[in-house]
Amino acid sequence: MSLLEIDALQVGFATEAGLVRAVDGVSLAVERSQTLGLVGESGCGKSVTASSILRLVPSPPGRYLGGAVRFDGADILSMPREALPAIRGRDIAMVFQDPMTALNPVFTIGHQLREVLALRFGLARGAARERSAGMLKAVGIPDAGARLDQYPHELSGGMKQRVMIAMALLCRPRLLIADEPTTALDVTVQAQILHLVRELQRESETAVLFITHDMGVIAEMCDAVAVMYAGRVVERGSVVDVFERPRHPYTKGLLASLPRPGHARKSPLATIEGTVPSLIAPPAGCRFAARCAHRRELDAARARRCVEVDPMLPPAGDHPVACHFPLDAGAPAGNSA
Amino acid sequence: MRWPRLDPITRRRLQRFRRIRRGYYALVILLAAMVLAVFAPYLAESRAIAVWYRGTLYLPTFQYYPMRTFGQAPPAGWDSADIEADYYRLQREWGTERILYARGHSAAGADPAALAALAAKYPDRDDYVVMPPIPWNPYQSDFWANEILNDIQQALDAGHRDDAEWLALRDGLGELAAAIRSGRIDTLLAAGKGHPKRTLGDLARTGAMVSLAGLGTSPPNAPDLRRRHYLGTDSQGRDVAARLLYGFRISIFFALFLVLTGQVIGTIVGSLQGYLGGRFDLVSQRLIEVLIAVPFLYVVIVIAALFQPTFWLLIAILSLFQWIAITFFMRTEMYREKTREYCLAAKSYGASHFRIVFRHLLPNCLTPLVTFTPFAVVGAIFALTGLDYLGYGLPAPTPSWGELIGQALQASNRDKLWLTLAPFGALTITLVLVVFIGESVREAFDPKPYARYE
Amino acid sequence: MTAADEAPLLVAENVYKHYPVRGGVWGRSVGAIRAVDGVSLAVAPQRTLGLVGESGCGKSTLGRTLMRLETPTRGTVMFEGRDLARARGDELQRLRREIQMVFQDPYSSLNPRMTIGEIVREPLVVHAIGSRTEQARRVLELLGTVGLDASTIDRYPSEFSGGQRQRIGVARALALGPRLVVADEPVSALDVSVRGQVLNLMLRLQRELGLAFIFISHDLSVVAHMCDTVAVMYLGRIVEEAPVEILFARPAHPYTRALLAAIPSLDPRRRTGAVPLEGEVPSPIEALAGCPFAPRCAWVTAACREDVPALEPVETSAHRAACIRRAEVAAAPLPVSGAPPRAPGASP
Amino acid sequence: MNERRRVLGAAAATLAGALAPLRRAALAATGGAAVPDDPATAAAGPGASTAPSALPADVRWETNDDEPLIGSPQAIRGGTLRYELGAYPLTFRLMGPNSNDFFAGWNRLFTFNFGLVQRHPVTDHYIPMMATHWSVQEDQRTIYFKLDPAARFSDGHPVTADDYVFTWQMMRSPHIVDPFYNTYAKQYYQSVDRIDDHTLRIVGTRWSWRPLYDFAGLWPTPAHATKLDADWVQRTNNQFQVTVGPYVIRSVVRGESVTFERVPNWWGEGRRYFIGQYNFDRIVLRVIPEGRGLDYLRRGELDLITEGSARAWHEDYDFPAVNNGWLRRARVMVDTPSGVFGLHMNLEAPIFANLHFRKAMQYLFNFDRINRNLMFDEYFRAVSFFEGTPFADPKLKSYGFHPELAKEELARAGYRRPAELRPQGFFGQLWNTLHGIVFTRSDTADVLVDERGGKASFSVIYGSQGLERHLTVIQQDFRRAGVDMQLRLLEPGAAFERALERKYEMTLVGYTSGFYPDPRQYLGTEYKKTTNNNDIWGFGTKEVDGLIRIYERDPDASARIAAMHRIDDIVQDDAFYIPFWRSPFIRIAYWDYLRFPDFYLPRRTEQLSDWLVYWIDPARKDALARDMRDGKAYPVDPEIDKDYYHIRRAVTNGG
Repeated sequence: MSLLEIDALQVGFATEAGLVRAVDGVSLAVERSQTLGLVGESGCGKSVTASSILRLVPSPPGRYLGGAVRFDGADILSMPREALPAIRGRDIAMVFQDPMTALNPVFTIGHQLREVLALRFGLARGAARERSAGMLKAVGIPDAGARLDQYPHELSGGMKQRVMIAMALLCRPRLLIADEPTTALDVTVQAQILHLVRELQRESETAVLFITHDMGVIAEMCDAVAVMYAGRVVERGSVVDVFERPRHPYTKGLLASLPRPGHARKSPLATIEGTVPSLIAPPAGCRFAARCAHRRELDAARARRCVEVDPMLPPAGDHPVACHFPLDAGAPAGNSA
Repeated sequence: MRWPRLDPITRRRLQRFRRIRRGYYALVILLAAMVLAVFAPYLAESRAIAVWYRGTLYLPTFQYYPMRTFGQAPPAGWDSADIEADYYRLQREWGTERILYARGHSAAGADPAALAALAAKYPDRDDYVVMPPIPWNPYQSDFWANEILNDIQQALDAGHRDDAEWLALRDGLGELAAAIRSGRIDTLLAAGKGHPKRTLGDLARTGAMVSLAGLGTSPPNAPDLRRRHYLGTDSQGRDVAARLLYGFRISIFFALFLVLTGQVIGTIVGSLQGYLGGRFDLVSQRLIEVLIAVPFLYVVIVIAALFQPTFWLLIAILSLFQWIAITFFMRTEMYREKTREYCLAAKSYGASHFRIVFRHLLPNCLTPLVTFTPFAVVGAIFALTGLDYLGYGLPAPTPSWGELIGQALQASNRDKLWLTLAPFGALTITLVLVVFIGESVREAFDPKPYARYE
Repeated sequence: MTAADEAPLLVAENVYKHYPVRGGVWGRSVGAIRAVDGVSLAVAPQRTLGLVGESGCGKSTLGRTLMRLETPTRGTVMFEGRDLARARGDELQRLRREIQMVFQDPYSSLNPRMTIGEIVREPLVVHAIGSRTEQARRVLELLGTVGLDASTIDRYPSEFSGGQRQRIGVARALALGPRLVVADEPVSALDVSVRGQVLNLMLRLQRELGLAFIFISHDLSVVAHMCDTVAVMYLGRIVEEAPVEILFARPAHPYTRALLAAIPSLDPRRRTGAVPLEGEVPSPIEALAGCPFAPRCAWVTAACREDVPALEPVETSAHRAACIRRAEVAAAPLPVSGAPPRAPGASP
Repeated sequence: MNERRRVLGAAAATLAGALAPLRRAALAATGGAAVPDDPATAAAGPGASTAPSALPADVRWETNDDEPLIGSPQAIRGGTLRYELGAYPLTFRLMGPNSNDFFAGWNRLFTFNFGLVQRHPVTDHYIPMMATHWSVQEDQRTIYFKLDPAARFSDGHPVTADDYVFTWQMMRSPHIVDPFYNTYAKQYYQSVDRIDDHTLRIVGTRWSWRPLYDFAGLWPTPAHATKLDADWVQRTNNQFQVTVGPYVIRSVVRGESVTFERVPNWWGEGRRYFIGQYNFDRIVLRVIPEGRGLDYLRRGELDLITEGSARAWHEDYDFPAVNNGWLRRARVMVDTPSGVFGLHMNLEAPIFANLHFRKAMQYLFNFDRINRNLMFDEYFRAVSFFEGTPFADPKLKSYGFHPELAKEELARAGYRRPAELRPQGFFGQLWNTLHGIVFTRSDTADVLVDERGGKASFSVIYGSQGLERHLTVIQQDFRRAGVDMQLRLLEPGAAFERALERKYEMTLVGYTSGFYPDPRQYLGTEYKKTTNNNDIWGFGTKEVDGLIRIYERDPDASARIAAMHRIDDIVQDDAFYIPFWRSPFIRIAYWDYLRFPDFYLPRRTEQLSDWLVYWIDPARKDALARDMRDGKAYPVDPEIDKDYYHIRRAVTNGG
């Protein structure tokens, strides 16, 4: 049994135009001490999936339409509300994209860390302070003792994200959900944070669900990867498999559109034409079909199948893909030399 | 040139507003009421809309006709050439002629001489007056209950029974007229055990005659449909319905003008504060703080002591304070909006400040303006009502809700329910409508539902 | 083939942009943020100059200052011999036509209450170019140029995806027929899959219209793809400037090296592993003595803390770096194996 | 000095207590210059006390035991009277801050403020009170009094001449913090001296034909029980005073009630003019919210109330206790000065410079319509400038409401219908109509104009919203005649300031008046020249000045009265003052056991507390309780008006 299993999760948002099925049948599994990358472009449903794990989708307008999120075998979506605080923070911790707003500006860093400890472990003030300072040191914050008395606005973005990570790890969670934790940061700081997460994970054997839109970060961080498109997981596999032998045309297109070192300068870049389909009334067949370059090379009958029949992601396998006609295995992706 | 299409944000907001039934209907009702109020002179007015008199059509709305025109007898001491015809009385006088003519006609049978005499006696039986639904203007005191009973009483005391009956008929007191005709009135007025000879006023007060019951002798008088005082009269005998209607007209237009000037000034100042920022913002902000600290009621009282308050003067005074609130919203809105890149883009191709503020930024900053306007209207109506109530509003005898409320709250009028219900009801309905509109506008502009995290 | 071959289109010399830090009730100036601190650069016609650096390094401010969206505190910005930094009134309006800008956020750079047609026509209206019909024709032409259908003219920005909006932004920038376009992070808000569309469009326009670009970005791989010359900024200064191939192959400033090292590799088998740079960019409020990068620099020596190093040539005059150990740094092997970008026109 | 000014509140029932602060304001405004050019004033400055000397040898003592009794010999002593009080007293003092409120009427008149002599409330002749005898000297300002040797304070101390000297000292003291008394003592008294324990000499500041009225207004202050220092005001605020009258405050419930008890073995017992007065053993004054008196009376918690509201008088007294005759009502006609109250025209305002225009205003004032419809026909039209005093010219008739005469006067004043009113073209009419639709119908197109095109339009300033209903009705009649009257409500103080400064066109304010009017401060030429005095019209003529002199100086009473009647006529002929209403009555409602003399109240009664001539009949009280239980009705009094002195006839004759 995996540490976290997401099974056919469906989450919708009520809007004036109709029900947006932001997550429409996502299945995932995060193994113990593994890092799973969840990658996809904006609006593909990756953040909603992450929020659903902690039942943090705001309601209204959000609504769970189906599926299950099992942590250690227990379904989080169906457990009583009173049981949630025990899971949140203690078993599963979350780091958010924007460290600027995730900290309460009116309390000191120390106060906020201490509060977590007091709530979870009932730690006394002195002990909590000591533990907080230790954790800040662990996430690479110099002069940790003094930082405890500072307010969030006195820290830089990178420092704040470190504090967030420290806060997340304070309770030694078994699963850390990192929702685009480096998107708002500079490259050099991003490198520091990625390094930090990697180190911490190695030490504590925490499983990590790493959500990002940056393929580079996935390549850098993850053991396995799931690619999402329009509310669905379209491809899943080990990071090496997916990067080197993408089976879904979307994954391939995504990798190809990145300018890589060694790419001829000022030459046209590969792109994926078209736009993401509406999630209110998604197309009947493959959701990527309209944009799929691969489909255009197929004969008419097979191409019609793409439009008419919804390809499902096989539940098992090392490198499942939701495509009727997956790309040949073994062909290297991208244009790298 | 093609019609400018509404931009999608505005369109969506309008659609959303229309979908919020409550607010939409409230707006429709309020707008209808405002249109009606514009035509108040055709709804409540002492001048007739049309008079048909001896073969000629008269339109008193357009032309002043003295009493003499219609051969109407003036009140004692007045000259029928000087004062305007009393159209409502005219209507009732001619109606009485019709009744008496009909009675005489059936009595006369087929006697041609009697019929001719009858025709000569009632020459105006075929003349008509078309009155507005409320045949009263908001300024005239109608001391009907008192004066008419007095006149009839005098005629009775003097033994002029026919005159008394005629007066009773004219003023719609059918039961009294019948009693005078039949002589039952003598029994009713006779001195009895333990009480002296009664007067008609006593009959009215004590309910001895059903149709006179509830008819006080002095104003305020309770609603009386015969006299077409649908909501009764106030403590000066003026028609409450007419005063409500004209009071509404003044309040709502006052509020609209006030809010318009206030919002325009506030928007300009707030926009400039937000857009220009820096010194201008700092200095103007300090000035606004000074202005906020000024107690506005005192200013009004002081100015009212120096000048006669008028509609426009009050708007000017209140505008002095009205514009402040919106500047805060416009200022922050501008501060936020000016950092958006489209503003920078406009700058980059050389658009002037004026163009940036009014063509680009302002349309994106109107949310607070629109959402707060209905509430500002409520505030303005309240302000005028309050000032009128305190006596610092529009001078008497301007019809006003505040003044009516003042009357209703007087201890001596505690049991005059119509005086209390009418202005409070009108105020409540208007405010509820405006609040409905305001709520809906706010909801249409900011559809964020109430969300919570488990 | 370098920028020095031709007469430059735009030359900035010693440009400073300091923002006063205000305090107190009446907003007295109590200090200054040195956003741009003595920058000199030149942009050749039909070439692309890349400006890279981390957030707060002053690259956006520099871009805006070059456009005269900000007035420089000091220094000159000459556009074909005319001083943009001091121009006023009509002259400024004329110069504005020559330089236009593409903005970062396609969601906020288009006024949501104006139709596409109105947005693209605005610059023409402001500059009173052509009659109404001429303007309308020009708008259609521009939309065609950026690959948008004529039917989009009456629609509103909210009906378009990010990539399409950015193209509208480009069309607006082209309306006045500029010769230089400042693109401030034009693709960083776009999804990877559509990024290429905008970049390809810009490359095509450069080819077809002979535009020069100043391309501001924090994404080195995009810069490598788009630019001819790259200037690396740190704390308001240019610390290294070189033709793109040279910069990526032989970075002569430790900061450039760190930036390159921080790019995540796209190859999961070759993870960078090490942390390229400790610490963070310090506040640009007070001027430091010595090299501003010294506190974080792995190559730091005692001499570094004494003087601010000037931007000086490394091997060729086209490659300049502000580091006293530039020769050593340039010679050191790069930690990450990654081939430098190839010259344009080479087949992949 | 007895002129008291009032800013008129709502209706006729204005409480004297509420007016007291204004009385002081009047004093400050007029200064002490009531009679400025009297030689005697110049001779000796106030306060220059002459040494006490013996009585003149030829002193001729006067007294008066021949007047009718004030009370009724049938009165029964005993019982408790329960009456209402508008507000709990802020102080029990009679001088100093807050000493003039609802409560003061009771406190002053039967506990403390016992004068030396007193005007008989029916015959107006002086009768003894604290002094048994008095002697007015030829200079008409020196008066000797022989005090009643039996007089005692409530603590048993005898009353001596020193107590009067002390009162005068106290009046002049800064410690009492009372500018009114400070000024009064200075302006009226030159000296107050003790001759012996029971003989007093008072010297007034000037010659007067009414010296007792002017200079005998002192009462005894218990010098032995009073310590006058800077702390006096504070200390005595809530002190029960040692009194000389028949009652003394015995207990209070803070904020709720004050109880007076009769002084045991009171010294005045059996004195002729106290017979039938002060019949109750106890008087309980309860604080009752305004307008709620009737509710308390109905519940039997009060024995009687005075009804101030004409509406209530006509509409609210219709319940079984009234209809069964258990609760009785009386409107007792009294004859008191009504003051100057009405619409005033500023003679300095251009529009009112024209006498004919002023007369038109008089003719357009429809008092009857207002009285009949707004005031239940309860009030009487005031006619005279000296209404309610013997100086009012009885031959004077009111102008009456005569639009036809007004029309003539307006024509004489040069006002005519405006040209615009003649039939207009179609577009003119259309414009008028559209204008009328958008704006309210207060267009002034048909207002009369004079030769220079000036409109017959003016504003009337008033200070009380309660008067608005009367004014709007007046406005309607004016409007009908083509005269545009704009209403201008100001805060009461501001309205009165405007009047005093003559910054108005027309105003509606009022003054109360004393028993002897003081025409000089209203009509004297010297006040015409300056503003901020009581000559609010800017009136003053040589002729009236002469008449005022006669009134002030002439020893012959009939000459004085003739002069005043002439002034009254001149005021009416000049038409700058439209007298409004007067209310010469007190409306009372009381339980049947409360008994009144045949005359109910003496003729000169201003407030119910002035003369305590009523009493409780214990036998009837028991009977009433029984009959109410048994439902046995009493005959209802068919005549509510009680007019023993035929005051009504005098009043309506005038109106």
